[in-house]
Amino acid sequence: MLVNSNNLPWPEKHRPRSLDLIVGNPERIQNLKAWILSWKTRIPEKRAVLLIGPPGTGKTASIGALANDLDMEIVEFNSSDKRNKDSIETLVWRAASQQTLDGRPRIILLDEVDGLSGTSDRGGIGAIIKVIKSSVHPIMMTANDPDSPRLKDLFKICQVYNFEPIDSERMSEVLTRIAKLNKAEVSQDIIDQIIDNCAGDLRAAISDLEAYVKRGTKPESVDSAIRDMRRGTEDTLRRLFMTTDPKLARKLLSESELDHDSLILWLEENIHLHFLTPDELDKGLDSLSLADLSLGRIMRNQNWKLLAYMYDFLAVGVAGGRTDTPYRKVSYSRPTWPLLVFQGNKSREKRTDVLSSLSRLTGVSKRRAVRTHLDTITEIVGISPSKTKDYADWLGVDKASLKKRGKN
Amino acid sequence: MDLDLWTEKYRPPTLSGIIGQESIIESLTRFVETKAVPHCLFTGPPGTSKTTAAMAMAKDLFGDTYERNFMELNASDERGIDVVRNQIKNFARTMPSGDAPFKILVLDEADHLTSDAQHALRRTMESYAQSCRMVLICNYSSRIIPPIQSRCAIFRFSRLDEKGISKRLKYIAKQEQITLESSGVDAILYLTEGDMRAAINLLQAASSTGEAITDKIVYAISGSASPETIKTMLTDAREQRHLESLQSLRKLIYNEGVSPVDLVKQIHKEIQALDFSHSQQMSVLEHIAEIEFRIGEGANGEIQLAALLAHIGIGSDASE
Amino acid sequence: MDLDLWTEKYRPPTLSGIIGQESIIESLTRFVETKAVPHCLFTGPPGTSKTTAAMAMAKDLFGDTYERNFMELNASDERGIDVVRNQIKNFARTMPSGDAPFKILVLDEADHLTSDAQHALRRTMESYAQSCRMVLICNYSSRIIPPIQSRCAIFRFSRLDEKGISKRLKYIAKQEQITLESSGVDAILYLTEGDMRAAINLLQAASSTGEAITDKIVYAISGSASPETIKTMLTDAREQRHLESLQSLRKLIYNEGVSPVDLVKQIHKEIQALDFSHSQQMSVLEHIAEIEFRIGEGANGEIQLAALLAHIGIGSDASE
Amino acid sequence: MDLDLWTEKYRPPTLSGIIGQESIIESLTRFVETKAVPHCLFTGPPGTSKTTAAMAMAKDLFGDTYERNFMELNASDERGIDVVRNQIKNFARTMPSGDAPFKILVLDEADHLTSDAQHALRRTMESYAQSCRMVLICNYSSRIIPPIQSRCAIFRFSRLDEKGISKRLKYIAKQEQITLESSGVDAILYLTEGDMRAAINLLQAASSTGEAITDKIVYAISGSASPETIKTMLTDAREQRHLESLQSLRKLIYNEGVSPVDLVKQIHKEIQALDFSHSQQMSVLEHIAEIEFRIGEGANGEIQLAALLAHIGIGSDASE
Amino acid sequence: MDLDLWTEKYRPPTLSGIIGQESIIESLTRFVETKAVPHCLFTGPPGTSKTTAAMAMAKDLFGDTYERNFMELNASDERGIDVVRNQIKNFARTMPSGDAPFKILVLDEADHLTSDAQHALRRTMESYAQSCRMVLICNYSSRIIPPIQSRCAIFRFSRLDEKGISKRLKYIAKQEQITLESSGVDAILYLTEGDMRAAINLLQAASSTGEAITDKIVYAISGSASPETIKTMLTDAREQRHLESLQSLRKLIYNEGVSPVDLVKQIHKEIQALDFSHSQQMSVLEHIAEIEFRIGEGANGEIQLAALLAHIGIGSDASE
Repeated sequence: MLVNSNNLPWPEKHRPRSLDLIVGNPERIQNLKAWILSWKTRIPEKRAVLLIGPPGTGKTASIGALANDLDMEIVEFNSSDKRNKDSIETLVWRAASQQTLDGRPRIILLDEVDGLSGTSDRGGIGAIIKVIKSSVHPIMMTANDPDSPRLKDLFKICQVYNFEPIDSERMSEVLTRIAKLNKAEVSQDIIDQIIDNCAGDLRAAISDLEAYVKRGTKPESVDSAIRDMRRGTEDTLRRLFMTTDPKLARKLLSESELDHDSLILWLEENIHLHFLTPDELDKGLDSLSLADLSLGRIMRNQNWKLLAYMYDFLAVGVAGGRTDTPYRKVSYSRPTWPLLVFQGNKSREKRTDVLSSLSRLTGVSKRRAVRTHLDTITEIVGISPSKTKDYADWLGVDKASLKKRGKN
Repeated sequence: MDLDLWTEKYRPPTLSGIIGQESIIESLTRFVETKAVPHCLFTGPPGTSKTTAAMAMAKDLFGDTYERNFMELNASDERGIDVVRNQIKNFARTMPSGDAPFKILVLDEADHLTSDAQHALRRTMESYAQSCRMVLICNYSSRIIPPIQSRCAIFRFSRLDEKGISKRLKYIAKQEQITLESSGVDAILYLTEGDMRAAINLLQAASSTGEAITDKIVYAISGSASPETIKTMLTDAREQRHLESLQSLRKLIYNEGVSPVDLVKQIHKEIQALDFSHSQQMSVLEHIAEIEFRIGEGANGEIQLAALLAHIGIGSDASE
Repeated sequence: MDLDLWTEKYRPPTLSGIIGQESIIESLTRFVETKAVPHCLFTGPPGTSKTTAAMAMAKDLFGDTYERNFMELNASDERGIDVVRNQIKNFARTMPSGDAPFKILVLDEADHLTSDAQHALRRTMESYAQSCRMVLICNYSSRIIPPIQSRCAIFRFSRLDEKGISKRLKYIAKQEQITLESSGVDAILYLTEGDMRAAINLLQAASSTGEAITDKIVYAISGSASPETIKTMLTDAREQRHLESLQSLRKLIYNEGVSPVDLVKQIHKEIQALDFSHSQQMSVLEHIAEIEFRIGEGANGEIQLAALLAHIGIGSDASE
Repeated sequence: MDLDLWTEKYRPPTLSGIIGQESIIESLTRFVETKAVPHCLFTGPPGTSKTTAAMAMAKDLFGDTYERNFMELNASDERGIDVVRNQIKNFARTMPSGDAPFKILVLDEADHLTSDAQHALRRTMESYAQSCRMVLICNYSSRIIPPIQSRCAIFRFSRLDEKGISKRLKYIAKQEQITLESSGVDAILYLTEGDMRAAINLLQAASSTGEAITDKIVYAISGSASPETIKTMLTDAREQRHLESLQSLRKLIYNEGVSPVDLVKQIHKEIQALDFSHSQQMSVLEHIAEIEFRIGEGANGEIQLAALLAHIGIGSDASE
Repeated sequence: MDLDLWTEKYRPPTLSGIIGQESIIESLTRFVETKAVPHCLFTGPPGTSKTTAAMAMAKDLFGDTYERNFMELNASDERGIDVVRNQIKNFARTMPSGDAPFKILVLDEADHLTSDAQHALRRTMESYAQSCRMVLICNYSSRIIPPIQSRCAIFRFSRLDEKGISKRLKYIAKQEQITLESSGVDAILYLTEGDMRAAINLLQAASSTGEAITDKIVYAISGSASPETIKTMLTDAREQRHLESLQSLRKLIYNEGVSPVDLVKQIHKEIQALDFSHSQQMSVLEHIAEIEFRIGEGANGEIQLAALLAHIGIGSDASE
């Protein structure tokens, strides 16, 4: 088959081949380049860099462009590959410790290191650190989530570059250029709408531009989704709190892109901004608590018929609950209670391995071992992580299963 | 007797046959024409032709080589990281067959993939974009991690409107040479709430009576109460004509054979049309939810529903 | 002692002998006359002659070859897909015996089949439609998957009226030469609520005492309280003769051996006949439902019922 | 230590030795005299001599050949259809030994058999009626399927009165040469509520302390609170000495090891003996039921009971 | 590194080393002296040295042959009849080793055995009484069937007093060479409420910080909130500083990792110490019970607690 880049998705088709085409984060990219160039003279103190930033800000693209400009070979390991201790110690280690055949300089790209799987990529981070310490090639890594616990140990031995969302002006330049290259006429108004929807994610903006251009007729506005989940959510909340009509509220909830778990959390976090009297607050939270009870029963018995009621409690309780306080414009905050912890609490944690081995070693039942032993052990390893391995070995379990829930 | 399932018999084989979702279909059609399909994310409530659209697009695009270039996976079966690293990757990286420009992989219920698996998917989408395009299907896009959303054109499917379904039902009725009264259409629309497949199934069941299809037949066939009966029962309850309302209840359960579970659902639907005060509505909802829960746990339908009617009768003053 | 089950002994052997359900019997008779029976779905509450009708139709149709061309299966015995795969298929695929145009298979409690098994059943219905017609029997048709519904003629059996049952009971009593007082008939009708099978069973059990059958005997045999006892207990509770009402409760549970679950059902029935104020009745109905649920979940019958009586005593002013 | 169970050791070997249930014993004696025993259904609360009566009847009837002609099975051990198919059938079909006219099979806790197993049992009862008579024992006859009920003579055992039990306890104490104070007897009667077996078991457990049996010993051994402790706790709660009442609660749970479930039952019993106002008593009874249910569902006993005490403290004015 | 759990390391090896439970220890010591041990039932709350006492008695009795003549089993993991039938029987029927007069089998959490399994156990206890004595350990003796109770010497362990535990903690601290402040001791006592094992566990966890053990460290370690934080949160709620109270709640749950269930228990404890009006306190206690129940049903703790805080805000007038 001929490689026909014409039908490639635009984000791929227009992937920048040279640093000149990269927009945003100019100083960081200059620094990156300088770091790479320094390898020509001697191996620098930090043999790896870590590029952190939201999707579509040019992290991987910069590395690709850099390699292209400097004629370097890229060896990539990403989340679609198995990246546990073994495969890193063999495959990545080989790539990082051996010279290339043709003598071309090489970049090791470890993409999406925050995406290492907790179960299937066990021991991956430790192995990466080991490889970095003795690599003869520059190692470049990318990640989205600066708070990911998997990155903590990497921070110490990497040069970290934080990539910011691309500003609208730069985005606009790129979109206009791409439209032109594809011989498409797109008004500045549409481009602005796309940019507005994408919150600094250039790749998403290019996707949206492609979808818009390819739809044939040219409507006045972009009807694609609001990409920025947060903005979409704030919009839902605003309209939900504005109305006092349960029917409208129900409709708003059913059209929301938020799943039920997130919805409850967002409402709980922000309800007090609109329900100012103690009475309203009591009633409003009571509705939330009923919704939450329904959700709990759904999870317990998988009786999904109850889901409709959960939405009702939210619709009627929230929309109808504001009886005294007039509507006012406020700014909402993101739930402080992370979704994963919330869901983790619901699905009973699978600590069976630990518990059965504790129960075997101590003669206490699994049911009781949590209180009698496990809590103590998780506390101890929480305070002195160095002891984790010893306890894990003693119990014959994975270290991660001794981590305390709720904290990371 | 007709032994074909009408939902299969009348499934649109091409994009042009799909009802509703006009602007989305238009875009997908353009994708087919230009033979350039981006990665897509189809999101929307159940039963809104998301999967059908994905399959129709692939058929339109591939024609004869459809079988070899198309794969559908359901993520709710295997939701871990391995399915991405093995099955999906293997399909994605091999070259398309025949003169197809690329393959298409449909991942149904993608929001059921674990977060690890979603992470593993994102680079696969880029690396093998040359040979394979993905269509991810989900109910809530918020369950899809942002890096994947960023790689997709997002299409939001909305509930089908009654006009579209109604038109389709009439078309099928005509093909099948059955008499479909407009009251029958309304009843089917009421009961199936924008779910095309359910609507067609119900039409077929109603047609088996051999009579002209009226609302009465539809409600009887589906084992449902007519909205009017429910409304009357609820109004009686609210206006403290207790005896009448309890009699309606018993008639529904024991003579018309409506199951208590279905009754709760219908009451839940109708209650919203009654003009209860806010606190009254909340209290009734609380009770309905409780009763639905209890019946699910095995409690007696008649006793529980009688309590609900009683509660409605007591009114908002004595709300719990 | 008589060892035959009267429900079998007095089961009408022909369609013409069936009590009630006139329009259904008419349709079935026409099927027999034309020797053209579609797949059928019989739905309705227990004891409304569904199985009897199916057997009678088969007997009328097959005459002498009935034994060889008819099979009855109960889906709740061996739920799941295997019963369909094996037993049903084996029966369905062999040719009818004698000059029968087809065989008839009755599947009782078909709504207890899992959805998978129902889908398998649907395929069997299609494949062997030539040689075998199915009669599916269930309580609620909404639990049967739509593809099966759409293949069946649906017949909805309703509760029998008291006159019909009463006549039948008296007929049996005469045949069996037992004395059946009219108070006995009333008690049986009260307890069985339009369920013919239950009524005949209860008559037979009562007859085993060898005495004339009065209401007293019927209540004692069935382990039920007489409506009067219940009424007295409830009235005592309402008029705050709390001690008396609790004593009645204990007597019913510990001396007369009425199970708490049955007591709740009887109270539910009686409360509507008492001259309680409207709001009081409503509030009691709500509580009954609560208590029915709790006892079903394993709570202590005496404690829960005592709470109900207490609630009645508190009166309508202090409703929850 | 004495390893015999007193309930066995002191089980009356003949019908004439049984306490209470006079009219039933009379009927059974007549069966023995005429050597004509029908299938029987013994129903009633635990510890009302049902099994004893069945065994005594068999002993009176068979004399020396008792061992060979009598079998006792417990249906709750191995519920389900197989126990019926095999064990019962094997026993029932062989001829009676010696000059016994038939064998007797006692099936304890027959209401724990599944409905299927009961139907199988019914057929066995019919087939081997010549050689074997069944005595089915259960708590509630309404859980036995009607076809079995109609084949049995039904005997309803009620709770024994205190005098009879008290006499029996004293007799045993004398035989065993233990000192049984009258306060001890009262405590046993209070805790076992007409259940003879429980009373004798408790007596034996209390005797193992080797001391004279007083109420204190009985309450301690049974893990129950004394009625006085409960009363004090409740009165404290009512008079808003909240702290004291909570302390009593904790002491009962944590020091005396009374389980929260048992505490609820005891509170239920005691509340009626206190001089609370009528409405207060009623409202507390309602709350007790709520809490009994919650604890049964797994809620924390201390928290739930504290709420109950709190409720009592709020007083009747502010009932929920 | 020291991997031993201190609860094991400092478990007293002899009866004389056990703290508290004096009269029980005295009895057990006499058993050892006379080499005559009956079957025993040890009952009482967790952490009251029941298992320790059983093991110490066996060690004192058997000396060197302890390992061979002693077995500990936990009944709760593999409940049911089989564990009893096999493991216990196998141990019980072989002869004691060395010059031991019999073996000792400890069955922990015996109250989790099903009733069937307990009956099987009773037979085993009888059959092998010569070669093996059982010590059954449970929280509530009322969950042990009476026939077993009457075969056992019953010992009721109560919560340990603070002095004893405090002494033990200081002893261990000295052995382990850690600094234990008196505020630390108090905090441990407050949190563990007479549960020795919990106290020692907490001490060990706190010691792993390597710092001197103060109350602050103890609360941080235990995943419990300090009483002050809870008080502040409740007072904020009462005085309608909703945001502040909510923030405290989130901090407790999310940052300090206190589980909602534990929080409910602690609020329950603290609320009584606050200067809320009596009726307010009561109303909160009732709400807590409701919330505790809902969390047990699967609801999310934080939302339920937030609702509780809001409820406290509306003051005592508007009690439910």
